[in-house]
Order: sequence, then structure tokens, then C-alpha cells
Amino acid sequence: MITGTGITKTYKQRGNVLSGREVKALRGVDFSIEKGGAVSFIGESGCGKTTLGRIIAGLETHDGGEIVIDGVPMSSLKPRKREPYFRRIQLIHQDPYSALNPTRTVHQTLAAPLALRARRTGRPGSWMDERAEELLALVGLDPGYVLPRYPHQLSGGMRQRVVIARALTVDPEMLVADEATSMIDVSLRLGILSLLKDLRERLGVSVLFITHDVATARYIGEGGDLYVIYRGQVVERGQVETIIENPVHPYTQSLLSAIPVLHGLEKPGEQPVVPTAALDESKTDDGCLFARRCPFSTDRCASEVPSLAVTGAFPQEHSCFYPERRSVVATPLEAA
Amino acid sequence: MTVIARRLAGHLARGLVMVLVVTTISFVIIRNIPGDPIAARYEKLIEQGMSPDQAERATAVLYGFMPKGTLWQQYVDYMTGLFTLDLGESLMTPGAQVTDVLFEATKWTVLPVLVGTLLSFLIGVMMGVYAAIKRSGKLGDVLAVSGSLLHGIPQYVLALLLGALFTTLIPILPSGGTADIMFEPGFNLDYIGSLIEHATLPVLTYALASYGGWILAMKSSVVTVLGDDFILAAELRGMKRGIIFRYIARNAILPLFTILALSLGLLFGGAIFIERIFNYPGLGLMLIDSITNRDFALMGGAFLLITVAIIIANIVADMLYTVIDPRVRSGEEVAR
Amino acid sequence: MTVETMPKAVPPVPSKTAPGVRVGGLSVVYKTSAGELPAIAGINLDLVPGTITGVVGESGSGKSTLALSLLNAVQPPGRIAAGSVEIDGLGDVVALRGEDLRKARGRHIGYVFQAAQNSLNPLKTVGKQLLDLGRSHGVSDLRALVREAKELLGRMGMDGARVLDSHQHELSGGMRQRVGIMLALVLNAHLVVLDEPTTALDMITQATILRIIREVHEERGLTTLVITHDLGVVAEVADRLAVMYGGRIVEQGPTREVLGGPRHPYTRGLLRAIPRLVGDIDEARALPGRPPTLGTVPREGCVFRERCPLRMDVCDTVEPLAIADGPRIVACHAVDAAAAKETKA
Amino acid sequence: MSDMNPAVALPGNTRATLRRNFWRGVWRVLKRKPSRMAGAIIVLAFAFMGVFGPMFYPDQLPRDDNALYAPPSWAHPFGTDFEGTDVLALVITGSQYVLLTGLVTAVITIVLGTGIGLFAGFRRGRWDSVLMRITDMKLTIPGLPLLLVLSTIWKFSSAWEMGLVLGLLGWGGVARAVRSQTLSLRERGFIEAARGLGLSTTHIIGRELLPSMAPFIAMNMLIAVTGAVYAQVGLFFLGVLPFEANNWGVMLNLAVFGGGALTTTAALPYLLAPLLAILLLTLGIVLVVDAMDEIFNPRLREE
Amino acid sequence: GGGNTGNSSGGGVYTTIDALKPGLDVNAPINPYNPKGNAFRGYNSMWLGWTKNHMTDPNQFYPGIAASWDIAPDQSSITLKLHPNNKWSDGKPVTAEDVRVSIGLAYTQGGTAYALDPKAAGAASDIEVIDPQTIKITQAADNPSVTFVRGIMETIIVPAHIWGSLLPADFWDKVKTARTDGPEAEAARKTITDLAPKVLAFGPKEDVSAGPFKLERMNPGEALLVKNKNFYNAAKVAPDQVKILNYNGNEQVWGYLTAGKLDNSPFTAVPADVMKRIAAAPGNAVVRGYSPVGNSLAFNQSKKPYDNVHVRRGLAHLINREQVTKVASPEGGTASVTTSGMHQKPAAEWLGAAGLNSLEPYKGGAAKAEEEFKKAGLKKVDGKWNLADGKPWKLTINVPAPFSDWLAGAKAVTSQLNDAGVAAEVVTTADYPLYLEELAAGKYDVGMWLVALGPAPYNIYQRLYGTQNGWQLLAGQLKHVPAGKEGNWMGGPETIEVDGEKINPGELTHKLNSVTGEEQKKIISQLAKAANQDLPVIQLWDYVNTQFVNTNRFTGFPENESDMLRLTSGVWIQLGLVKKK
Ligand SMILES: Nc1ncnc2c1ncn2[C@@H]1O[C@H](COP(=O)(O)OP(=O)(O)OP(=O)(O)O)[C@@H](O)[C@H]1O
Ligand SMILES: Nc1ncnc2c1ncn2[C@@H]1O[C@H](COP(=O)(O)OP(=O)(O)OP(=O)(O)O)[C@@H](O)[C@H]1O
Ligand SMILES: [Mg+2]
Ligand SMILES: [Mg+2]
Repeated sequence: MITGTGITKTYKQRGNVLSGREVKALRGVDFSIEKGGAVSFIGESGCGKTTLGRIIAGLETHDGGEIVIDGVPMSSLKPRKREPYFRRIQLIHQDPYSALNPTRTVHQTLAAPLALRARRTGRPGSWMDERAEELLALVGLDPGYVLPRYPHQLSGGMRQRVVIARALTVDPEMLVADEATSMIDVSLRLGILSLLKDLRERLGVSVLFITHDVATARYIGEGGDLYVIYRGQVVERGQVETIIENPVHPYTQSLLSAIPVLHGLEKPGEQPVVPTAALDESKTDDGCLFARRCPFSTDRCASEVPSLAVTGAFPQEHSCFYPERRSVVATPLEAA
Repeated sequence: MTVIARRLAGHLARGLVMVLVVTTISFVIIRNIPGDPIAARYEKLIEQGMSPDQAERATAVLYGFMPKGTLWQQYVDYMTGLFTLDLGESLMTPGAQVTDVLFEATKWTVLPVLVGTLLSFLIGVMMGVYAAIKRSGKLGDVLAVSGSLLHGIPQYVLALLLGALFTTLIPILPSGGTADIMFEPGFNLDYIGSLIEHATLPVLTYALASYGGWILAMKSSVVTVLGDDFILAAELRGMKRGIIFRYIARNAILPLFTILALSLGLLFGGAIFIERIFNYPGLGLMLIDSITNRDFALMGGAFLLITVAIIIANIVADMLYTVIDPRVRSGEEVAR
Repeated sequence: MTVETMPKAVPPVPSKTAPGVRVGGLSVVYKTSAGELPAIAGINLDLVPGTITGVVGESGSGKSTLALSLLNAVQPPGRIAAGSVEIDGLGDVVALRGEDLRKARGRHIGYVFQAAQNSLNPLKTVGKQLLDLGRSHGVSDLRALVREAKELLGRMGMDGARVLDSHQHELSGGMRQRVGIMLALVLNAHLVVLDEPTTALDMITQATILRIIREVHEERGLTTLVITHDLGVVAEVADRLAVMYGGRIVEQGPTREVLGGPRHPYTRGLLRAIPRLVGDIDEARALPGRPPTLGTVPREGCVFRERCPLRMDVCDTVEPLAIADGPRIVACHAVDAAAAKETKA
Repeated sequence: MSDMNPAVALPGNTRATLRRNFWRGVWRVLKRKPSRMAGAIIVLAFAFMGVFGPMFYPDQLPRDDNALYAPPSWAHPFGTDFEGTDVLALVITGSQYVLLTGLVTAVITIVLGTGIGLFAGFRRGRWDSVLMRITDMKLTIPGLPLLLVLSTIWKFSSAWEMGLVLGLLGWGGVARAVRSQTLSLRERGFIEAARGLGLSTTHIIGRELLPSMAPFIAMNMLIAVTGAVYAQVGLFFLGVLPFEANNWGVMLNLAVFGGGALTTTAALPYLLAPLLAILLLTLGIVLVVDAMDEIFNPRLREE
Repeated sequence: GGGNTGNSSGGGVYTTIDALKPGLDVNAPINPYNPKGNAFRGYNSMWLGWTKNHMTDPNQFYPGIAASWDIAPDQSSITLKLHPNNKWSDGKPVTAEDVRVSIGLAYTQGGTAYALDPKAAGAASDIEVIDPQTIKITQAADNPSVTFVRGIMETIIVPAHIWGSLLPADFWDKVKTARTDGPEAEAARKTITDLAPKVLAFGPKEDVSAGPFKLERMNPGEALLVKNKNFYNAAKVAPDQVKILNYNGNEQVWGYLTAGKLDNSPFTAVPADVMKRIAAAPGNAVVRGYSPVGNSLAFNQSKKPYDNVHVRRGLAHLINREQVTKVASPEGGTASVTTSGMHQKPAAEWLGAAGLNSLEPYKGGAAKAEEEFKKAGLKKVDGKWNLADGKPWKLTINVPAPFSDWLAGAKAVTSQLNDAGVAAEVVTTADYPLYLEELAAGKYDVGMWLVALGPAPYNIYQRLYGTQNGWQLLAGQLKHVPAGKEGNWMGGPETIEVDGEKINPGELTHKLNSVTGEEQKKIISQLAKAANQDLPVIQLWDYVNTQFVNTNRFTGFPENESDMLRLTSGVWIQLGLVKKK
């Protein structure tokens, strides 16, 4: 449904011409998301996940590469014409607190896009109210309670559901959930996650899930693809389960090693990978971007640029010269 | 250091353009003021008992001091003069260089403005801290409301009230003039005493008029800083009250320096009412005079001076921020 | 870099310096437009000297309030309404006032701030703030203090000299957090309270910080309280675990035991609500309902009953007592009933 | 418009209800502090005075040749002016011009300032820099001196004209502030979401952005009213604007420069009456401004 | 701490203001030609002689630089004798050469008697230094004028040794050439007038004065002058120092006066209550004298309905001048008894009681006004007067905003008119220059206008029948321009019928310049009648030269009605009138 090739994005720090500082947020990312499919992006903070998500949702322009939606290359369209394509891709913000206008009731929030739709399709006004209630029910809210309320009168989880309901008003084909649960109470998180999962299954909406928590990616993107992003590059790509079980890129491995172990329920993996240095974006690197932090790097890594490909016996694509299977993931203790 | 230098260079370049544009605008406006200064002068002489033809001849000479040529030519002359800091000669005081007249008037504006503003700044800032600390108490309320009120009251109302109080009801202060001429100017007690006596009302008015603003600004700034986590953190580390107070004060006062610089720049042009009411011979009075006398060169000079003061104040404010705030110094964009 | 150290199976021997802490019947109320409402109520919690105790709870459950209470630093409009916080060598902190209290903070109790990102004065270098700290506590040998700080920072994998010379904005989130830990420890405090030490950090940095906490704790012989909303974080570092809900501690006990066999329905629900990397995805279940806020916490009865699958009539009226069973303490009528049945059986 | 935002059939959710709730909220906010109530009453009283004040007096105010600069009395609470006209009557009948100017100025200031600020902040990029350069320029030109000069070119014979000019000179600060607010609001999720949903720019600006800025705009509006009142009264006081016996500024001018209010006490009431009117208006507005934030923020309003 | 009682011994400090230079300017040169120059008339700036404030004869003087003067009976020349022992403050003697150089400078500035135009009336044609103390000036014969003598006597005298260098060597030849015809003369005139700005801007480093005082120092608020020991009459100059205070508005003078600071203050408009307070200050006294100036309401007769004399007369009947004066200028004016173009006092002298009584006093009130308005075809509807064509009539009086007495007066007039059913309002103009420009451009229907500016009768009537009303003097020839053109904003008729005789008031006014005696009297009587009947203006009040003196420190001030009152107190002092108490 949507594919991207070689997406690059460079931010120029604002300021005057003389002091422009550049941040390479994306360095040539390829992706493709099927209709009704699920894809997850994971990576460290600042690796460009959000940027990519926003580009996909049409909220940000990219400066290199091409995005193709339903076979139509976006670069061939004038910005105004792109809008209907991107409208089918809705972004769910990380922060449900700022994603809703505090001065508008839930009803007003939902009514605006519904009214637009009703007008376009010539539906009667009453359809909107029905639809609003329908959508709220769909996301598991009680319309009677929620509709007349202002966002501040709702809990974080309720708000996030309203945000999702609002995204659904335009019958999107894809939801981009950018850390959609990270600001929600732990006990409510799963509710949102399963709602998204549910929507995918019931409505056939594809979901792009952006997170730094591999476990949620696994939960929601069951059977889908996982993209591991590092400094604006995809370093490993493949089926979620495959990667979690058999990560081959040291970066992926260090991400997985960093997941806290529920001692008492699980035992840690035997070969955890810990980066040898902290992320420092100001350093420009030749060769493999991860080389400087990689415990296994060689001279080759520092000079030669690896490409994302399937090599060796591993099913997933990765960009490591020395792919190797390591046991980094915690395993459940045998049920006592 | 380079950040500072680069910023300064940018500011200066932009400032220069601004000066040129504003000067051009004010030039066009000023030169289009209707009214013949020489005819007015003529009427004045007539009133003073000069015979009409004598008055006519006496005023005819003044035409020599009127700007010559087409408007465009006058503009070219004016601008070329500007680059050599030659603002021309005053029309009403032929022979007096505009720069000299401006300098003399500026002295008398800057003196009370500086003293008044600094005084109110000091007191306002202190009371602002107090109002912030006691913000939930009665006294805090009183301070805040009186601050808003003083801030809201126009200067001339204060000036008139103070004038009525100290020159009519309890006539203890002189209104008008700078110092008693009988005292030899210089560093002697008599002269300085007289200087202070004459400046008291203008200074008091400036101080009162701006005091409200300072108390409000400082209060809100302190309240913001008090809410900042690092203050609580310092407290939780058991830092001494004095040190914490300094943390609060330094962080809170930072944005105020910017306002201080800006307000000093603005006061060059804002002293008109006070100077008119107290007959204090500063720029404001001079400006009114130059307008009623259609002294084009002087008016232009005054506009230029005020504009430059505002621009410089802006630059100083920004540079001050750059120097004081380490975040800006290192080239980071800080939301203000 | 060293490979992750695993928590030892046996809690370390309590060092001589590590103080014990006994929180007894602690209640804190906040003044709101609806009157004074309790943010925490009747908390009993013992910190065993030399151990790391983890407190988990959702947003608004009163974790920070509890942490601040340990320093008698609840901010207005809140106040400690009842209870005591006994700290070895200090006595009841709740009774401390003025200079005594100030000196206790920092010297005896190190506090690492929830938003460590912002716990530094933006206008001063870390070094200058360190000196301020030293002066505040009458440290005569400031040189030694700086040396100590550098060593601590070095210990945490940073270039001490450079860090001390930096302003807050020149440090990354993880570095700031480490500076926060350094400032909490540099005066040799042996009770350290960390409020959400890793919340805004990404996975890899979080792992690093957690490791540092563990290492420093052991090396310096501390009593540590780690507060977080992330069960994973406590599980990773804590010896003992306390679960908070609606201003109460509903369950506590040794981490492994609690995670391995949660008893309180909330703990169980919470554990089930966390998606795991391994195992059956479909086992994960969301907890119904939503956490209470200050205004919606039930005034009487069990605070969790609205969301509880084991709700009984008694839950509506009687607040369950915290019943100890060996090292484990649970406050739940249903668990009590089950235990009673078990003992009967 | 109704098809955009239908008067929804949902019970308790009609626009009328919303409006009713809003006013109830406003009432609550005002009631919370007696000072706000006082402020609101003062402002309403001034509004009443501006609208109906002149109706209580004949077109030609009565004069008394034998009571020039009469001291305060029951008949003349603030004495009389140089012509023996009651000063209170002058203040009351004069309020219309002053307040109308203030209102016109405020509306123009806000419309222009908000418009330009919104446009610049919303469009960003080139438009932004051009508009902000212009705004900077505008802010750099000294306002009062410019007004003094303009008053020789222009005759501000009606409140509308006066308000227009003051408005044209006053939008700079508001534009700057609105722009920076817009820039920050733009980054908020809900604006982005609205764009993502394909909602029209009109909707985004009118329904999403503006209401969020309402307290700020309302506050500025009130402040602009006072600012305009001050500016024009000041200009009249300096004597550069057309004569109007009951204009507050003219009264100040005549009291000081004609009646010697700063020299003797006879004209003092004549001076103090308009001064007190200005002070009271300021006080009222200051007290009301305090409530703006709460009035427009549903969260604070309904607490 | 005021300086009045300050560090003065002996003569003490005399404090005053200079009404001729309200805003002191520290940057101004010490230059009497400069409008703001720091040369104060009578103190450190001298004329040849000081004109007396005589009601009918402008050619009476007190000695200045000249000790005495001989005027040829036909006024064809004047011979001046200087004070024998007069010296400049730097010790150099004051000589005829100083006078000659000063006259040269006056040529560049275009003083009355020093017109370069050969056709100009009353110009000096020859300057002859007879001896160091004597100088003779002869009037050009082709166009003699009665203004010649006054023009000479009012010459400002500056020291030749300081100012002489401003005049080029061939200056006097150029003057001779300039007074002829042809291109060469044109060039010479240009050379001379080109000197004007230089003279105006010239600023000696230090004050060299031949007056009783010399400027010591100044600041923006005050100027300090000290006694010139070399002054011819120094022995009789009472004060040691003179302090001249700056002022920007009358209210400041009121402040000085109520504080008892000023030993003398020239005419300042004062509100009644301020007057009381001034009078209450110890030592303060009021001296009143004659001032020729009057204030009036002037019409633009190109505008309807003011073209109709009946409308103007009706208005004159309606306006209660006493009430207006009481509101506008209670202390500094007296209501005009009638409107004749002249101040009441000289009018009585020129016209005699009979002549005065024959003038219409315009005191008919509403009844008379109604009659006149009806004659003009105005219609009264619902108590409001409408124009002849039925349109509403709104009378707008324009005044410059800074003149508060005019404003109050105009307001009082409109109030009266409104009461009588004539809709009237006051409109102000931001400042005086603008007012004058708009007035001259014919933008106003009715405006305030100063009339009766003496001292010569010619000067008086020029305000009514001069440029503003269409009569222009070009190269000695009088011509009349139509209404609305070239500054003719009054737009009155070119001829007026007076006593059955058509007169041309402009021509008559011009004639006043050269005629004397009975003929002069006759013309004035004709003009007074013309002004009274035709009413180009309605006179409202005559100014009274109200001065304040304080007798705490000095005495010997001029009495009420003294002919010295229009001279600065510097002149009183130099003539030895003022005495230390
Ligand atoms: N508007 C912007 N201007 C400048 N730089 C930006 C901007 N937005 C993002 N960046 C930079 O681009 C890089 C990628 O940012 P992005 O927000 O996509 O990361 P992320 O993977 O979503 O991180 P996180 O997990 O913290 O949300 C970062 O270095 C960030 O600083
Ligand atoms: N200043 C305050 N005024 C009123 N109520 C407060 C205040 N501070 C905290 N509370 C309330 O007290 C309760 C506990 O707050 P606390 O900050 O301890 O929670 P927390 O568990 O630390 O939450 P988080 O995970 O969000 O940090 C919350 O319901 C909160 O709303
Ligand atoms: Mg992100
Ligand atoms: Mg917390």
C-alpha cells in the first residue's frame, strides 16, 4: 500500500545562515507496508523513528527518496493533490494530552472531521452523531459519558481512545502509532495495544507501530515486519518473531539486552550485548554507523559501509559484516 | 565566543538596514508635515510688537535654513549627511548643530530615565521576589494588584498626580528646569543637590510608572523558577537557603535583563509626557518643540536617535542574553 | 565494559553504615478545592539496611509523595498528616525542622530527582553546583569533595573533569541522571532515594543507569529506595518490591517471590498487562477500569475494588489490613480469605 | 455554518447548552474572588456609561457664569470647569468618545495583530520572515512621537478615525506574541491531527487555534482598550488633537495649562475627575484581566 | 533652594523671564539676530533706542546705544549721538563704527530701514560716520515713510571688533549697487542676502555686551547674566546679576510667580484663581498697561453665509463679549467695547468721544441678531437657525490647540451661539504653524485672529486690510488679489461704502505709512467705521499688558499705564529705574 525508497531527511537547526547545524535524521530508509499489515519501527531515542512516522503520515516533508502510495509516486503530485492520499494514513500521537484540543469537547473534536465527510459524501447531519457514537463504542468508550466532556475530564487511556476514534473518522487505511502507549498508565497500556490490534483485525487497518519497546512491537505487530533503526538507517529488518528470537545485528542485540528482566519470572539471556560507548550523534562516522559502539567491530567496520541485505543463513535483512546469533533475550523460568 | 560575534554581526547588519528603512519612513512623514514654521515665527514676532514688514524681513532670513530642492534631493542630502553623522542644522536655532542639540537633550532624558528605571528595577525586583514568595497570602495579593495597577496607569496620570501633590498641595519640589543656575556646575554639593531636587519628580514618576511592570515580571519569573525542578532538587540536596535564593534570583532575573535593556531603549521616546508636565528639558520636550516649530532636521534627528536607541537596546538585550545564559552562548536555541 | 551483573540470589550482608528506615502509618494530604485529600494513607514500609527496595505504582498512586516524605519534603499544598519516618542515625524525620532537616538532606539522605533532566541549575556548571553543595554542608575540604565527585563520575563511566566543567544543557539525559546520582552520593549519604531514575531515558541508557545503581549500591553499602512505574525496572534492580495503588501499599515482599507468585489481584493484573518478549502473547490481558486519582480514590473500603475480579462485599466498607506472611505482606480481603481457607484445609 | 457544526441532537450537548455552561463558568470564575467581581462591575459600569451616559444630559451642557472653577459641592461633585459646566457631566458624556476609540483600537489591534501573527506563525517560512521583519520595523518606529507628527497631518475628528490610527500603530506587539503562540501551538498534537484529518485551514485557525489563544487575545484586547484610552487621552492632553470640551484629555489639558491645576487648587477637581476615571477604568480592567485565563480555559473554569 | 537669596551681595540677583525667548536653548549662539540666540533684549543685547509705548506716536524713544538723536523735521535723516563713555564689556569703546557695522549686518538681515529693494519705503540710503560718537543716516528720497525713524532706532548694535569680519571688504559698495536697478544690482543683492545665514548662525565664544549685563553661563532651565561694569549707566544698574528663567508653558510662569520667585514677569495669561494665589505671595504686585493687541473672530467671507454682512452683524450682536472675556482672559483682557479694528484706548485718542460713539456697539442681543439674520435670509426652524437654502447652519470656530485662552474664548462663544440657536462648535488645530497655513489656505470659515497690532496705525489696520484680505505690496505698488488667492483668506470686498462714500480700505491703510497729522486721523476714522460696519472680524477682547513685579528685593518698577511696560525690564534697569530695596 505504501512504500518508501531511500528516504532521507536532514534537519537544519534554525538560526541564521552562518550558524546552520545539520542533523541527519534519516539516511536513506526503505520500507513497505501492506494493506492490513503491521509494521514496527524500533530504535534508540533520536534514531529517527518519529521523523519517519511523520513523513509517512504526510506531516513532514522528506528531502530525498520517494514515497509511493497505491502505486502513485508522491513526488509526481502537487502538494495539494497529495493530501487525499495521506489522509488515509492517520497518526496517533504519543501524547494524548496535547493531541486533543483542551478547549473542545469530545463531541466537537469528532464532529469536525465527520462534518467534513458528511458534506463530501452528502450524508445527513444525523449520520455524524450516529457515527461518533459508533466510533466511540468501537474504541471501547461510553459515548454518553464521553461526548460532552472536555479532554481534561478524561483519563489518559480514555483520551488516547478518543484520539484513535478521531483518526478513525476518516476511515483510514493505516494508523501510525508513535509511542502511542508510552504516556499511558501501565495497567491501561495493554488496552490501547489490544485495541489497535483489534482494529487491524476487524477493520483491516494496517498499523505502523513506533516504539522503543520490543515487547509491545511483538504484541501488536504479530506476524508483521520489524524495522530496527539506528541513526536514521535500518540496520535489521524482518519478521518480528524472527528478529526477537534470532537477532543478528549487534545493535539489535544490545537493544534486546537492555530490556529489564523480570527476575523471578525470567532468566536473562546468556550473551547480553552492551554497547561500548554512549550514543553521540555529533560524531560523523565512515563505515558502519554502529562501529564505534560495537563490541565486535573490526577495522573493516570502521571503513566499509555495510548494506542492508539477507546474508548467511539468516532469514532477515541486516547490515552487519559479521552477523551472528547471540542469546540476548531473557527466557521464562520453567513454571515452578 | 564565535557564537557571540556571529550573532552580533547579524544583529548589526539587520539593525543598520532597519535604521535606514525607519529613517526613510520618518523622513517622508516628517517632510510632509503641513504648516509653515516661518509664518508661525512671523506671527510670533508680530505679537511681540515687531512691525509687520520688519517681522517679514527677519523671518525671510530663515528660509536659508529650510531644506532645499525636491523631496528626493532633500532625501539624498539627508542620507549622505547621515553617513558622516551630520544631521544638519536646527531651523529654530540656526547655527546649532542638530547633533549638539540632541546630545544636550539626551543628557537630560538619560539622567532621570536611568536613575528612575534602575531604582524601580531594584525595588520592583525585590518586591517581585517577595510577592512571589507570599503569593498565596494577602500581602502578595496586595503587591500583585498594586503592581498591575501601577503598571496599567499611564505615565501622565502619575505625573499629574505627583505634580498636583508636590507642586500644588504641598509645594516642596520645583517643577521645571535642571538645576539652579546660581550654582557653578560641577562636583559641588550645592549643584548636585539642586540637580537632584529638580530631577526628583521626573525620576519619581519614571520609577513609579515602571515599578509595577518590574514587580509583575519578577513575580511571574520567580514563580516560574520556583516551579522548576532544580530548585526543589537543590532543596532536597540540603542546600543552604541563601544559595537556593541565589539560584532562584539569578534564573528569575535573567529574562528581566532583556526587558530592562528594551525598556531603557523605549524610554528615549516615551519620556514625552513626563518632560512636558514637569518641563524637564529632555528629548521629549525637544521633540514637541521641534514639531511645533517644524524643525525638520531636529525632528529627523530625534526620530533617528529614538530608533537607534530601540535597535541598540534590542541588540543589547539579545547579546546580554547570549552572554549571561550559557545555553544561548553555546549556540543552542532556547525558547523564551 | 563489563557484562551486566545479576542480582545476587541472597541479599547482601547489611553493611554497618547502611541505615534502616521504618515508615509507620504515614499519611500525606493535599489541599484541593474539594478539601484535604489523602495522596498516601497509612503507609507502613521498612527499608532493610543495605537492600534496594523498589516501589512500583501507576501515575498518581503516590510514589513521589512517599519519596518526598522520606525527606520530610512534601511540597505545599501537601503536608504530612500522620505517621513517622524513622531513619537510623536520624530519628523521626517527620519531626525534624529547620537546619537539622536541611543538614539531613543531602548528607544522610541522597535524593535523585524524578526529572533528573531538570534537577540542575541551568546557569551553573556542575562543578560550581557541587561546590555550593559542599559549602551548604560545611565541607571544609572542597578539593577532596571534587576528587570524590570525579571518582564517582568516573565510576559511572564518565569523564569527571569534563562533566564538572559542563552546564546542564551540555549533558545528555543519561549523563544528567548520573550527575544526579553523583550529587546524591558525594556527601556520603547512605540512604538514597531514586524517584523514577530512568523514566525519560531510552532502553540502552536505562540499562546502563540501572546497572550503575546496583553497582554503586553494593560498593558503598547503601540503603536504596527506587521508585518507578515500570515493573521491569524494579524487577531488574530491587531486592524487595512494594506495589502501590491509590496511595496504599497493596503488596510487598522479595522481588522474585512477588513476581514469581503475585498474590494481590492488582499485582497479578499488572503483571499480566505487560506484554513480554517471550511466551504466549495472548496471555496478556488489560486491567479493566482505570486507576483512581486523588479525587476518585474511595473514601472507605478497598481502593482497588472497582477493578478487582475478586471483589467481595466486605471490600466496599472495610479497608483491608496489610497481613504479613513471612517476608511477604499483602492487603487484600480475598487473599486473606483464601489463606484462611488454605489454613483451614 | 450549521452543517459544519450541527446543533447536535445529543442531550445536554447543544451549542446553547455549551454557551450556557460557559456563562455559568464565567460566573463561577468571577465569584471565586471578590476583586474580580468588582473589576467586572467597574468595566460594565464604564460600558454602561459609554453607551447611555450622554442620554442623561442635554446636548448643550448647562453653564454657570457665576461658578467658574467652582469647588466640589453636592450639585457639582467634581466642581465646574472654566465655563462653569459640571465636571462630572463632562466626564460622563465624554466617556463615549474615549471608550469607543478604545474599543475600535482594540478591535483593530487584535484583528490585525492576531491576523498577522497567525498568518506568519501558521505559514512560517518566507511569509513569516517578511511579516516579522515588518513587525520589527513597526515596533522600532517610536509610537508616541509618530502620533504627535501624525496629528499634525491628520485630524482625528471621529472616534473611528482615532481608533483606526491607534489600531494601525498598535498591532505590532500582539502580532509578535500571537505568532510565537501560534508557532508553539502548531507543534501541538491537536493542530497536527486536524491537518492530518484534512480539516480546512479556516477550521484549524478558527476552531482550534483561536480558542486556545482566547485568554491571551481577550487579555490583550482589554489591555489594548486601556492602551488606546491612554494614548488618545494623552494626545488630547498634549493638546495636539481636536478640541472637545468633554474629552478627558482636553479636560486634563485645560485643567493644567488653562486652569493652573498644578499651580493652584481651584482647578484641581477638574484635573482629578478625568484622572480618577482613568484610574478606575485601569483598576477595573486589571482586575478583570486576572480572570481571563480561567474564563477561557475550560479546565480552570469548571473546577 | 532658590538662588534669589543666594550668594549675592550688594545689588543682588534679579530674576525674570524673557517673554521674547520662552525656550532657552543652551546650544543657541550668543547672537541677537538668531531667533533663539542667547542675547536678551535690554540686558545683553542693545538697540540704538527703545521705542516708547505711546498710543499714537510710534516715534518716541528712550536712549539705548544712542544717547540722543536729531530727526530732520521731514524725517529725511537722523543723526545719532552715542554715549560718550560707553564701553563694551571687554573694555573696547562703543563707537559709530560699531553702529555702522551693525547697520551692515542689518542689511543682510533685511531690517525695516535697511531694505535693499530700491523701491522699498522708508529705507536708509546713506550712512555717514561723522565722528566716533556721531553717525548720520539719511532716508532714500524716492519713497519716504514715517516708519524710517523707528526702523533706524530699532537697529541691533553688536561690537564691530567681533562681528566686523562677517562683512566682506567691498560690502558697502555692494550695498550701493544693490540699491540700484539692473542685473548687477540683482547680483549684489544676492551676495548680501547670502550672508544672512552666516550672520544668523554666527556665535562668538563669549558674550561681548554693551548692555547693562553680560551672559555668564546657562543651563537648559536658566541663564545667568552678570553686570557689565563698562556700561555707560553702570552706576545706576541695581542688580549685580540677572537670572532669566526658562519656560515652556504659561503654567510654569504661574509656578514661579506663586512662589514669589520673579522680580518681574512680562505679560502672561493667568487664570483667576492663579491670580489670587500670585497676589497672595508676599511682595507680588500687578502692573497693568496698554497693549495694542486685540483678539477677534475673523471670517472667511468666501464661505457662505459669512459673505453676508448681516450674518456677521447678527453674530456680533449675539456674542456677549464680557462673558467671553471673563471665561477666556479675565485678568489679561478687557472686553472690546465695540469692534473698530483698534484697541479701545488708541481708538479713543484717534477718534475722540464723538467718533467712538458713532460706532455701532453691537449690543443688541438676540432681538437684533434675529433682525440681521432675517435680513440675510436665514431661517429659524425649531429654534435653530438654518441657511437661506434651508440647509442646517453649523458655525465652526477654528483655534490652534496650544492657545488655551483662545480655546476657552471660542468655546464660550460657541456656547452662547448654541444657546441662541446657532449651532456652533470649536475645532482645534494641532499647532500654530498648521493653523496659520490652513487659515491662509482658506480652509476655515471662522477663526481666531489677532488684530490691532500697533504701535503705528498702519500696523494696526494692516491686520484687517493687508495680505490676508487681498492687498499686497509688490515693488512699492499696491494691488488687490481676488479672494482665495495668494493668502487672501478673509475675502472681503475691495471697496466698502462708508458714509455714502466708496473707500478702498487697503489703499487707505497703505497710505497711513506716509501721511501724518490730520490726514492720518481722517483715514483712521474712515477705516474704523469701515471695520465697524463691514465686520471683517468681530473683536472680542483687548489684551491688557498685565505684568507682575515683586517688590521684596527691588523697587522702582514702572507704574500702571507706564509707556515703559512694553519694554523688557532690562531696559528699566539700564535706564536706572529699578532700585535695590
Ligand atoms: N524539527 C526538528 N528540528 C531539528 N531536528 C529535529 C527535528 N525533529 C527531529 N530532529 C532530530 O532528528 C533526529 C531524529 O528525531 P526523531 O524525533 O525522529 O527521533 P525518535 O527516534 O522519534 O526519538 P525518540 O525515541 O526520542 O522519540 C533527532 O536527532 C532529533 O534531534
Ligand atoms: N501539589 C499537589 N496538589 C494537589 N494534588 C497533588 C499535588 N501533588 C500531587 N498531588 C496528587 O497526589 C497524588 C499522588 O501524587 P504523586 O506525585 O505522589 O504520584 P506519583 O505516583 O509520583 O505519580 P507519577 O507517576 O505521575 O509521578 C496524585 O493523585 C496527585 O494528583
Ligand atoms: Mg519519537
Ligand atoms: Mg512521581
